[in-house]
Amino acid sequence: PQGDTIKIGLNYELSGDVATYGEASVQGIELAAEEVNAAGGIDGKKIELVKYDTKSDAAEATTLATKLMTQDKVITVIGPATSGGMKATIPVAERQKVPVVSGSATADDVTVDGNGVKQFAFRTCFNDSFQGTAAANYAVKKFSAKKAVILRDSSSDYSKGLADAFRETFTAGGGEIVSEDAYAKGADNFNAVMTKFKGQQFDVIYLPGYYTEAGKAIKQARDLGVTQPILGGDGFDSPVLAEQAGAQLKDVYFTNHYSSADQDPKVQDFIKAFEAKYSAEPNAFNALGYDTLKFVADGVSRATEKTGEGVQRALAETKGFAGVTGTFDVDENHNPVKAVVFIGYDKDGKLFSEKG
Amino acid sequence: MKNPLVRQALTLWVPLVLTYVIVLLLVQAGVVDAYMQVTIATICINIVLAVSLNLITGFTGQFSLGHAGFMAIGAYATALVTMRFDSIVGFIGGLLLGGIIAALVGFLIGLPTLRLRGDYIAIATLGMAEIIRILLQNFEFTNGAAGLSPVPQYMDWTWFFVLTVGSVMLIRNFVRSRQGRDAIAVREDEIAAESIGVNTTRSKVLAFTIGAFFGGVAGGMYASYFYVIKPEQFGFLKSIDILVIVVLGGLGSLSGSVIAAFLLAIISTLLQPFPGVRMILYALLLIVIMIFRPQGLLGNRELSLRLLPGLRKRRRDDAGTEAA
Amino acid sequence: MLEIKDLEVGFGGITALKGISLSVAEGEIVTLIGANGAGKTTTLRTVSGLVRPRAGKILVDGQDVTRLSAQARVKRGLVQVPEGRRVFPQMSVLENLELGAYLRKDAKSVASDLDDVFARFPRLADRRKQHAGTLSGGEQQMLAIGRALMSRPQILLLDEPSMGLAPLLVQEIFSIVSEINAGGTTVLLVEQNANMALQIAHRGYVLETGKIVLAGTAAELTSTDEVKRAYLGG
Amino acid sequence: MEQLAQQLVNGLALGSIYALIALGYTMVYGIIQLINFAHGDVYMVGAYVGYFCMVHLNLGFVESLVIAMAVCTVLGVVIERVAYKPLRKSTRIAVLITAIGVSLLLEYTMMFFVGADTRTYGVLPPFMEQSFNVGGVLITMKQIIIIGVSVLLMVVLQYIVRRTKVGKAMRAVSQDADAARLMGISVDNTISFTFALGSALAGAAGVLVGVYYNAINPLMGVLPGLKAFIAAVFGGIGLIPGALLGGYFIGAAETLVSGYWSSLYTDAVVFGILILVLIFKPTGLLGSNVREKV
Amino acid sequence: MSILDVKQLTRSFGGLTAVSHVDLTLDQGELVGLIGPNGAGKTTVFNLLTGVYPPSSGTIVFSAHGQTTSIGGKAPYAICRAGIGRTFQNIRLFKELTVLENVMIAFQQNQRYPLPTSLLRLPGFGRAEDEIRDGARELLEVMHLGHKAEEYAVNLSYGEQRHLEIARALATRPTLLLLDEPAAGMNPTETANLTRLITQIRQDFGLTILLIEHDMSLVMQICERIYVLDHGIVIASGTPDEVRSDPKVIEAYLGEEVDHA
Ligand SMILES: Nc1ncnc2c1ncn2[C@@H]1O[C@H](COP(=O)(O)OP(=O)(O)OP(=O)(O)O)[C@@H](O)[C@H]1O
Ligand SMILES: Nc1ncnc2c1ncn2[C@@H]1O[C@H](COP(=O)(O)OP(=O)(O)OP(=O)(O)O)[C@@H](O)[C@H]1O
Ligand SMILES: [Mg+2]
Ligand SMILES: [Mg+2]
Repeated sequence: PQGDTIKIGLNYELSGDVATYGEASVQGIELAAEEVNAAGGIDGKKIELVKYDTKSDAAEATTLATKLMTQDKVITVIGPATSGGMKATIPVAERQKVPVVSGSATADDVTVDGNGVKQFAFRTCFNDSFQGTAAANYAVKKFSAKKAVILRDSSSDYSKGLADAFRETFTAGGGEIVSEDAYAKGADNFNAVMTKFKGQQFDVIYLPGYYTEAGKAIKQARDLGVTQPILGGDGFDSPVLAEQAGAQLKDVYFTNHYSSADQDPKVQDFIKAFEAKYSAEPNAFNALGYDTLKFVADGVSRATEKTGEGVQRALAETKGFAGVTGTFDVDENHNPVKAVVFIGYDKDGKLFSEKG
Repeated sequence: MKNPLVRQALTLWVPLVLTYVIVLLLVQAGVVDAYMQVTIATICINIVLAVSLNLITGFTGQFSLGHAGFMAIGAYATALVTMRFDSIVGFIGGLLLGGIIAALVGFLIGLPTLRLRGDYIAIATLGMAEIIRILLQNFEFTNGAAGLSPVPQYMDWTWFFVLTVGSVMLIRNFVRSRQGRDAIAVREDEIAAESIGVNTTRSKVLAFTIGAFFGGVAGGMYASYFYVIKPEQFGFLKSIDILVIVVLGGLGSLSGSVIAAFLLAIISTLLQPFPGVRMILYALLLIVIMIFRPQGLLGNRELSLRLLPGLRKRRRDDAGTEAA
Repeated sequence: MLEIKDLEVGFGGITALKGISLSVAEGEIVTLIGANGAGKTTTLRTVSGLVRPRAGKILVDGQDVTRLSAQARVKRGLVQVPEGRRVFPQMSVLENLELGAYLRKDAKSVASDLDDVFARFPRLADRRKQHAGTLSGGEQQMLAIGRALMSRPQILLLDEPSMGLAPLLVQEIFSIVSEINAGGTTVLLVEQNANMALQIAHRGYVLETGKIVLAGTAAELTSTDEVKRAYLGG
Repeated sequence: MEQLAQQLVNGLALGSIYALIALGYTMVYGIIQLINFAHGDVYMVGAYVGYFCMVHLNLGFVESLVIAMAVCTVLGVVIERVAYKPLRKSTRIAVLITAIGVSLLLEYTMMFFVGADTRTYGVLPPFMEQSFNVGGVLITMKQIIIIGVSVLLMVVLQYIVRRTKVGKAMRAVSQDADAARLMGISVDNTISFTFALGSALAGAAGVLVGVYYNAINPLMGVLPGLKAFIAAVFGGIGLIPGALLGGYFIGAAETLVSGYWSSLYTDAVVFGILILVLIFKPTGLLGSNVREKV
Repeated sequence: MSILDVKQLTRSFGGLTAVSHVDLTLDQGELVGLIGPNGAGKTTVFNLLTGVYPPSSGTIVFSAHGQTTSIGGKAPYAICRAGIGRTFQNIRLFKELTVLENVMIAFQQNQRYPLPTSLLRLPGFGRAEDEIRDGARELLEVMHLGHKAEEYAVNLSYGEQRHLEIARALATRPTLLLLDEPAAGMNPTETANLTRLITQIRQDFGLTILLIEHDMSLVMQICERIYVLDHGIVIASGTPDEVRSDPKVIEAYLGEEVDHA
């Protein structure tokens, strides 16, 4: 694509079920794009974002990815936020030879499946089994957990992926899953299931879900007197979690890409810039969106040929990209190689973080 | 124009074949680009969905809020079969199987619930669709919330054309036949229909089953074209989307459903550049259209070359002279 | 008392009333007769405000009420007993009657009117707690009339009060209407049963496809050949 | 045993919320036979008004509740006048589609202004965070408030509909609008009043839920709206006691299925029961089961 | 030979017994009236005969074409196919359909062709449809509605709608026709025309007719026998003259002076 701007497509869930994730990702992306443009753009060309709403519908994601690539002629498409939406755009990307990049499509088989690596698909987040495994190991190491219960989000493949990996690792290490249950997205009431858990013997709760429900679940669990440690994934990373759970946010831990307490100037600058623009603390989707745009911009600037294929080659060769959510290389499966961070609120509700 | 066969050829077959050939050529010449192809695919799927729901709700008068359930069954059946037997035979088999299972479920659900009246059927069908979705979300073989992907893509313009036109024609033939008139009688007055010998339960179940079959076929078309299916795509809001097309086109008007499917695609395209407010605009449009055109675009009339403006009487059904 | 001037009413493409004029003087019973679909019901519904006219005027005591809502006309004493009785089926007889007095604030006189209605229709008194929907046709007709009386009408508009009633009740209903009229209420009566209607009415109009084709005293109309042939079965 | 009692308390609180929303559904349905899909969204707006009052204006719980009810009352009336009234003479399904339009409009207008993300009511006054241990069963102050306020509002409602003049007018309009006009009843005002009442209840439910779960978002009305509608149908739509019964039944059923089986199937079981009930009692539990008189 | 034999027919709604131990027989070709005060249970008898409600107790036996059917508990459509047609007190037409379609739907119940023929327009479809259409048209002519064939039912005048209901009932090819207040809402002149029409179709179609009516001029003129119902009980039966002078009937139903008999 020629012209005086570099067009990047945003194909996100801005309405419907998972609008929260799409909207948050776009906030991060738009902030990053502003920064890149303020710094002179890429080779003197400004980034121009072309943004569409998938309505949280996979077919619409396909339609819009096609539109972005064929009619708007963008050089790369960012989004959708969910794995299902992302998967729906990958065949289009392969056909049109334009890369698609997601900051939050975490399912294991997004970038690689039985048929090999999806050449034009990238992501900047680690995958589900990575987090689930890390959480299981943490549970064993930190709490000497032998028995765990799992409460997952039945409508989310992310949650299922984390739960599956956790279960596998935990039981392989001799642990036992004594009970497992699931809620549907948007659930408000966890009293029933927590009352049920309360009547059982276990050491930790694994709650791989998003903060929207997790905050309520944590609060209701603690209100009912369920005192075991609660573990989660990067879906917990939002100020809303603390707001919802309030004073009951105790003994809660989750795997994440970075810690907002990290004194690395990159992280602190990002948090400051985000708060300045949106007057709210960033969450994981914000940070990942931010990194994804920077990651794409980096690829575009390194690409010798400013085409989809050129960008694809550059992205695949990314080494040592330093983002807010960690410094990483892109591996042969187009996954970022990142370190995991554990964020915790201890028994008194004090925040801490440790490297995994 | 006197000979009905000639007239039918001129007004029906010639335009259809021309449409097919022209679009085919345009696709090959690259004038119809990939995006327009996706849009056409969406329109075709929506036409089949809307026309089949119209049979149930518009013609037979059974208010169904569960059409997405049938669509889901068709989509999953097609996906599972073609993922295992990745061939054209597998695809056709999957599509048929999807339709048949959907029809079977429609039949089994319809038998007891169609005794209900009005809004109670709406809620029962809604419940059925939700149960189907929840089961798909929790079964192992459907891969839970993650859904199935990639489904081999067999749908192309030819298939879309054949399946869409075929579905519309079959449903049109149905509503313009003895069985169809029985169904319409049920809609108009169930007690009167029974009193003149119409087996109303049979009529309702038949319409419901046929509608479910084509709902399933539409699901199969969807799965095979969009290669990713997840349970959440077939939720309550999808059923509502289909209902919106049907009502917008006019309950009891097949051509209305077809036109509305196009119209909604156009509206959707026009709104795409405004992601922040598109849903607000869409909602406003919906309200305004309903206030100014509550009976839908065509009411219960059919669009035809003979429907001249100002002509109040509906065009007579020429079914009797149409024997093939 | 009631005056209708050049009233025109249409529904979509149909013109139901093509400019009719008629008047009812205080204390009169005036009957409107005509074949099915002539526009009798439409006339009454327009007078009571349920239907908006395309053109024309409706005057009550010389005042124009054409633009008033139905409920405002009830306040002016213009009360209709609708075709097909239209009682509130899920409410008791008593509640139906109380609704008749919906706009009245004077609890005392309402209570005494209620007693009057029950005195006039003892059968309703027996069934005061029964749901109106389960009453027989004749009882419902009595209830509908009683309900209208509860609003102290100046002008009572009656639409086919004898429709579907047993012969015994038909006679009863007509004598009730005469009585009510004798008590000072002006009545505009629509009837298919033209024989009976003309027996109790002072004057009458004949409506044919939305137009008044004949008018006169009851006696004149009864002896007109056309009327005999078309409406009296003679 | 203790666990069962605990689950029943949980179910009662949940059921109260469904019942409050279901009442609005049922009243509107009763009077104009409309499944008012926007009702769940009025509840959402109520939750946001409460949020605004409590978090940004620092008002107390009761004041916020009253303000939210007032705002929702106005909103309900405006919706009815602008979107539904022009369709009085149209088919019911056309009004239904309009209602869906209004529902989307409320959701996305709200999202446009406040974003899609969850908001929280923040720190509540300490008295609301209390909880009581009654023989091993934990009852929170919030549960008591929810159940108490719901029951109170329902009693008030039942009084209005059964005993007052305007309540009688509501029933008259619902049974025969034209005949009601002939009694001097203003049908439009009565319908507006019904919407006002139903919306006020939805607004109250919104604030109660905001306090109870401490989380609100622009799409929060969709699911409870649907559940409340089911509750209303379950009990017999158009009937006030039916809405109550349905609300409590669904609350209890959900809680028990989650508590003793699996949350995975909660909704499926609820829908399954619903379908069964309808098959054997086609007009809901309290609905009268007669065939149309011909 | 009796074609309808009703024994001890009873139906209650909640506490109310609308029809109580009714015995009733109809002979082939008779024209019989069913009269009685409002709420006596006349329409309910029709609803029981046509399966709209199942009886609480009692038997209904219907014999036509050499076949004897027990009606109790059968679905309305099956009863119709056995040969009982009816009209409704509150007109129930298919309002949004044309006059012709109204009759065609009734007519086609005896002119059945299979689903594949409909869906695929197999040979035979056109002929079958033509037969249905022509048959329906003929009946419209009989009922003086031929010129309104393409009109929507809802646009017909009240009297025409009543005629159409009869045409539609005739199209089911009944042996027994039940008419529920066919003259309600008609003026005396219109009633007289209808009276002629009823006797004519009875003759032309070889019908047995049971008729509910409050218009005594019609009933007394054409009915050969009359049953009088009150509070669900048959209080009298016999020829018009017998019934007219029965003091019980006068007291419960007719009133003292029957002016236009
Ligand atoms: N709401 C309406 N919509 C359309 N047409 C109507 C409506 N109401 C009445 N009409 C038409 O207006 C004409 C007059 O009808 P109206 O009911 O006033 O007749 P009527 O004299 O009362 O007859 P009947 O003796 O049958 O009661 C008829 O052609 C009727 O079909
Ligand atoms: N579905 C029903 N539910 C309850 N009661 C009913 C039902 N159908 C009829 N009834 C009652 O049964 C009694 C007989 O009614 P029916 O309609 O048979 O009377 P009818 O003799 O036809 O009177 P009319 O001459 O007024 O039409 C009435 O009291 C009526 O209210
Ligand atoms: Mg009339
Ligand atoms: Mg009757």
